[in-house]
Amino acid sequence: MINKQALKVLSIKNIAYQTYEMVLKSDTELNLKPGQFIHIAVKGFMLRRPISIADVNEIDRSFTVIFKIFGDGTEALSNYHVGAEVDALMPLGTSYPIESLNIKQALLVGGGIGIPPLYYLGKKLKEKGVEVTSVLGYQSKEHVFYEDKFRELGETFVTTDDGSYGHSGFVTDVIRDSNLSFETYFSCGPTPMLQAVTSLLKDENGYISLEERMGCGVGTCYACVIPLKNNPNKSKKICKDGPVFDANEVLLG
Amino acid sequence: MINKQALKVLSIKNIAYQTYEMVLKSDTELNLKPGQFIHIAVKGFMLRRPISIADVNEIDRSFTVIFKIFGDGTEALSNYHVGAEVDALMPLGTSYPIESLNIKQALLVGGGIGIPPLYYLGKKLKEKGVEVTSVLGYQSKEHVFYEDKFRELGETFVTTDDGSYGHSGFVTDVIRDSNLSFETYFSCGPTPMLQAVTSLLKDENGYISLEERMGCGVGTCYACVIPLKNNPNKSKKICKDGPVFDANEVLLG
Amino acid sequence: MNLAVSLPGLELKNPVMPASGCFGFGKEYSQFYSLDKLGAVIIKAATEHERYGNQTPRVAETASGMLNAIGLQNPGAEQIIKQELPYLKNYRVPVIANVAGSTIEEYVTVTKAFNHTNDVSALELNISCPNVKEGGVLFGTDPELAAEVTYQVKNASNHPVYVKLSPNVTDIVGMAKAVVNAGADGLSMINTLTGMKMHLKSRKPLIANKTGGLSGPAIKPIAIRMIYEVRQALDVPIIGMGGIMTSEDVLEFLLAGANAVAVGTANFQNPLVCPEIIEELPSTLKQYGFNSVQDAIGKGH
Amino acid sequence: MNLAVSLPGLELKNPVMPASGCFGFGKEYSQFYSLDKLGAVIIKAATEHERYGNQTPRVAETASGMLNAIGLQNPGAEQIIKQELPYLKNYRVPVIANVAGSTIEEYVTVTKAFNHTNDVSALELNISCPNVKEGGVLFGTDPELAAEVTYQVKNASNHPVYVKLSPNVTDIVGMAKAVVNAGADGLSMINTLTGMKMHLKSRKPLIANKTGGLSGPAIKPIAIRMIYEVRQALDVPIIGMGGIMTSEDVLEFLLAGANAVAVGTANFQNPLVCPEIIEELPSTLKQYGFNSVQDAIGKGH
Ligand SMILES: Cc1cc2nc3c(=O)[nH]c(=O)nc-3n(C[C@H](O)[C@H](O)[C@H](O)COP(=O)(O)OP(=O)(O)OC[C@H]3O[C@@H](n4cnc5c(N)ncnc54)[C@H](O)[C@@H]3O)c2cc1C
Ligand SMILES: Cc1cc2nc3c(=O)[nH]c(=O)nc-3n(C[C@H](O)[C@H](O)[C@H](O)COP(=O)(O)OP(=O)(O)OC[C@H]3O[C@@H](n4cnc5c(N)ncnc54)[C@H](O)[C@@H]3O)c2cc1C
Ligand SMILES: Cc1cc2nc3c(=O)[nH]c(=O)nc-3n(C[C@H](O)[C@H](O)[C@H](O)COP(=O)(O)O)c2cc1C
Ligand SMILES: Cc1cc2nc3c(=O)[nH]c(=O)nc-3n(C[C@H](O)[C@H](O)[C@H](O)COP(=O)(O)O)c2cc1C
Ligand code: FES
Ligand code: FES
Repeated sequence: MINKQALKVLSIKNIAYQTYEMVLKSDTELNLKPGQFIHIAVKGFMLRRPISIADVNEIDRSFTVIFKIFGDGTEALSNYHVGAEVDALMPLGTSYPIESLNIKQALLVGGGIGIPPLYYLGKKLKEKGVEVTSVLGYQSKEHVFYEDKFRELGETFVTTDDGSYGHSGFVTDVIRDSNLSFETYFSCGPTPMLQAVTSLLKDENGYISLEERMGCGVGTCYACVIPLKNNPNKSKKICKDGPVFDANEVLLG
Repeated sequence: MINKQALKVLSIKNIAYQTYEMVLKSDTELNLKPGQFIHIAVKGFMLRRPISIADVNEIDRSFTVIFKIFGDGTEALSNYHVGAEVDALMPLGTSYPIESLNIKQALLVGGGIGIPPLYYLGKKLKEKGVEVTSVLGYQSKEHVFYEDKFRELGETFVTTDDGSYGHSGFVTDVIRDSNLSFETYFSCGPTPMLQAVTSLLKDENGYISLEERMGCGVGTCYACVIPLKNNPNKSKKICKDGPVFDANEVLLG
Repeated sequence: MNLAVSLPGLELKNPVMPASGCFGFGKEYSQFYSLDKLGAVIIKAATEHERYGNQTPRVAETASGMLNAIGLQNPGAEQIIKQELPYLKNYRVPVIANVAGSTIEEYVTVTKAFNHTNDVSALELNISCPNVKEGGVLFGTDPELAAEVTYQVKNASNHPVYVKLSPNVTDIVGMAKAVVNAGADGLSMINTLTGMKMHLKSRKPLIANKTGGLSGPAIKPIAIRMIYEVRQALDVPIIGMGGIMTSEDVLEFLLAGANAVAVGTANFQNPLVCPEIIEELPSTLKQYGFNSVQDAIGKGH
Repeated sequence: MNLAVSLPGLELKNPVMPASGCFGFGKEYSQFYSLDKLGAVIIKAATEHERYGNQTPRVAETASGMLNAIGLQNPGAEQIIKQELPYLKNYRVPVIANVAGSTIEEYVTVTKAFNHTNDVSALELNISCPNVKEGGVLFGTDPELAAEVTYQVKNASNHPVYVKLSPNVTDIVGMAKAVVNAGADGLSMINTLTGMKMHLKSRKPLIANKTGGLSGPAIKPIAIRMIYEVRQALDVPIIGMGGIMTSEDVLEFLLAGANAVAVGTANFQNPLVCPEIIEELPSTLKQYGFNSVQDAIGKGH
């Protein structure tokens, strides 16, 4: 059940260039699945900001989001202090299928602020005994975050656009060059990356998570649609029918 | 010289019903005269809020303002904490003539949030050796503030509209009933009160201080005009030519 | 405190309803509260056939407002009647259907589709959508066309018709008179103002459609002015909207002359805004000396 | 970084100037900074005779904006020339006089008064003031009247004439074409949108004049849209304004098609806003890949 919560900031930490890790505590039981997001109202701004769930601690009812300063809203959010209240609609959207998939090996492919939701997904997959390989793309060395955490989940490749750290180039270069074995891939990141990944892996089973500018975040306003591959005159709503889609279901950009 | 300052909140205290006393510190030398005001930008609001100077401490470059929660802007201001920055244009407007007046006895007549500037005026008059009598009108008992401070300056009459404290009724009732002796009166308060005071004391020498909704606060926008008594087709600007006027100079309401 | 308002075809328990396009067909927000609380529900625009709408991005944030260019995406009138309206029957709340189109014929066809259902109580004739190339804005900015479509729709409809006016006009009173003379039972005002935001990085308008409709508190002063002017000139029921966020805003609209109000953009910031406003309305009315909603209507004149 | 812009009658060292009515005649804000820094100064509206203006309250705050109904208070054209312009000669900054009136004759008289001074470099023809009953808004919303007053003023003037357009119209491109065909050297857009705010306690419009002009960031999307549309249709110099607060806002206006910009309401919130914007403009232009102001003009199309 979606509701509006007043979350408390338990901690906020600058973990990479303009990138913040914020731990939020809820009063009620959490039922957050990998791939879902929360929709945050930042004081003084008309529209809410969608941010993915990066990790969950069911025991103390807290969870982690990781966000990058992109514009004024995320900048304001980065100035929230411990103890401050965060007004959020949650949980929103669909999740990566974990229960229904019966796989042994998974590939996670993330780019920039598309990486956070993959961490929670990887953790859940590992819990289920799935072998996880991660390919993570960042702009440059100073943008890298959560590398160690992903390494704890399994083999991890890091690429940077400018080659200042890890492999130089795109995540697709790594996928092409390394002989990775997996049954299903899960990808989240900027649309151009998703296009490259889905076309490179077009014969594989995969799931992608999408971004779009949103109004309501819950499915009422039709702001966030994406056309369907098999019928571009039909569309789905990223906020409600997504953000996770079957890689072959939707038409990217 | 008017300038824009980033003042620091030294203290903020709730001194009466929805009434706050805020002490502000400046980096530069203060040159604030009784009757002048500062124009405060409250975050998130388009226009600034004019607030009178209620007291000055030249030694530590701090000064006091007293304001009442009237709407959203003053409410936000009441939530400022010690150490917060207050963005203010200052000093603005004209001041009560003190140097030029050669008087022995002065009458201060204040109503509600018109009372604060009279305190600083009274202090300055007393320093000059002028005998000060004050008549202060409040809505009700819980609205009363600074009574003791005014008593330190001289004889002080307090009235409340609802009779819950001091004399019951209006300041003009007190002035009419008590046989007060003064050469010049100084009044500040809501326009209906100023109308009553100036018409009761029409044969006396007096100064009044006016309020009006302002745009710029410095004289550029013509928002805050008041017509002249001797020629209602001409006007003066309350922010620049006032807020202090000769009681017979302007046409009230 | 009596919050009830009686309008052609609509017995409202309170004057607050979600605005068209900002509430879908009710399902999503019914997760947050019972729709029984609402005065009415205005559903998303209906066209004859299913419409995909515009390319994304379709929304942008602005100072105290937002731009949208959804482009009337909807499943088509028949689908709405079959698939969406039944859910709303679970609630005791009147439904207003928002009728859109590109031609007078389309408007009439959609109107007739709603004749066959008792699940709607009134129509809101949307001649003011600025986000579709054909029709939309033209009907809303030309008094003769507006009168013509109103006349045809009114003739075809067995529900009362509220005509939704566009603020993108020189003479709002002239538009109001034109549609009222053509038979409108009431007015709904205002729709969005056409605006644009530039995306500095891509050096292009941010919204794919280039222009979008400006809504939210930014436009409230324009809505209040237009309602005030129309109320001065005409004695016609008005559903007022544009930037409402609080119960004080609702009172401002009532004073200006609105008989009821709709809340749009605010739902996105706070899905609970409608029931919260309804809850606060009695004390707000009381604070300013009113004994009922009816008591406040037009009292700002 | 080259910030210079060349317009009819105006060689601007940078494209930023205070907007008419928001800067008086320059004296007050010259306490805060040297007016030499500005691209130009647009002074308060001038009418033939001294004008008292409207009753107070004349301003009200709104969400991300304000309403004003000053009513063109000014000392009259001759007094402005004698008493106000000399002070501005202390600075190396072009002055644009804002010409207002209630009749075509008055516009022409004021125009001619400025013919006799070299202290102004151009005229801004204000046919769009929504706050005076006579003339003002009518001239600005009727293309034929607008063309007529433009033609007469242009004929009478020995300064270039920028016509200031009202956004309170159905068809901004039609208005722009009308005045450009009538001889306007440039356009200035936009003036304020007519709005109203209700005062709940007194149950009356807050502004004594009832309606006022809405300005500030709230209206920026409307300004950007109108400038974009006019730039698509016409090749004419445009001074853009409406809600500018930052150097990013300036770039947004340039991309939409403005050749220079004016800053109004923002001066009230921050008297230093103009020099601050001018200081930040080079790095903002650079950040988005532009090498000069000229380079950015119209690049959003
Ligand atoms: C489902 C989903 C999950 C996301 N998860 C994360 C995450 O975990 N971490 C993270 O850093 N970012 C995430 N984003 C992107 C994030 O929402 C934007 O970076 C953020 O909204 C920008 O807000 P701003 O105020 O900084 O920018 P501004 O440009 O000031 O925002 C203006 C408006 O545009 C919207 N907007 C701008 N960029 C985007 C964008 N890329 N996607 C959606 N809306 C946008 C804002 O929400 C706001 O409404 C996610 C987006 C979506 C749709
Ligand atoms: C010269 C001068 C000195 C003042 N000194 C004091 C003082 O020392 N203490 C104090 O409590 N109040 C004082 N006031 C009144 C104070 O400015 C208003 O109470 C305050 O601006 C209200 O702001 P708000 O955000 O609470 O109200 P809102 O209604 O939200 O304000 C909306 C707008 O209206 C303006 N406004 C509303 N009421 C007034 C008013 N009475 N006068 C001027 N502008 C108004 C606001 O400044 C703002 O621009 C003074 C006013 C003036 C003109
Ligand atoms: C995302 C969005 C979609 C809208 N869709 C419609 C619509 O389909 N039909 C319509 O008549 N108005 C539509 N509107 C306009 C609103 O109903 C309302 O008139 C306008 O937004 C002003 O109210 P507000 O400021 O409270 O949002 C839409 C507005 C928004 C923001
Ligand atoms: C208080 C005030 C007074 C104004 N007076 C004039 C005027 O005399 N002549 C004029 O052409 N425009 C006048 N304007 C309009 C501005 O010049 C400008 O076009 C408008 O405010 C939009 O810009 P902004 O949003 O930056 O304020 C005035 C605006 C304000 C706020
Ligand atoms: S954001 Fe409103 S439907 Fe997705
Ligand atoms: S407030 Fe602008 S002139 Fe006084």
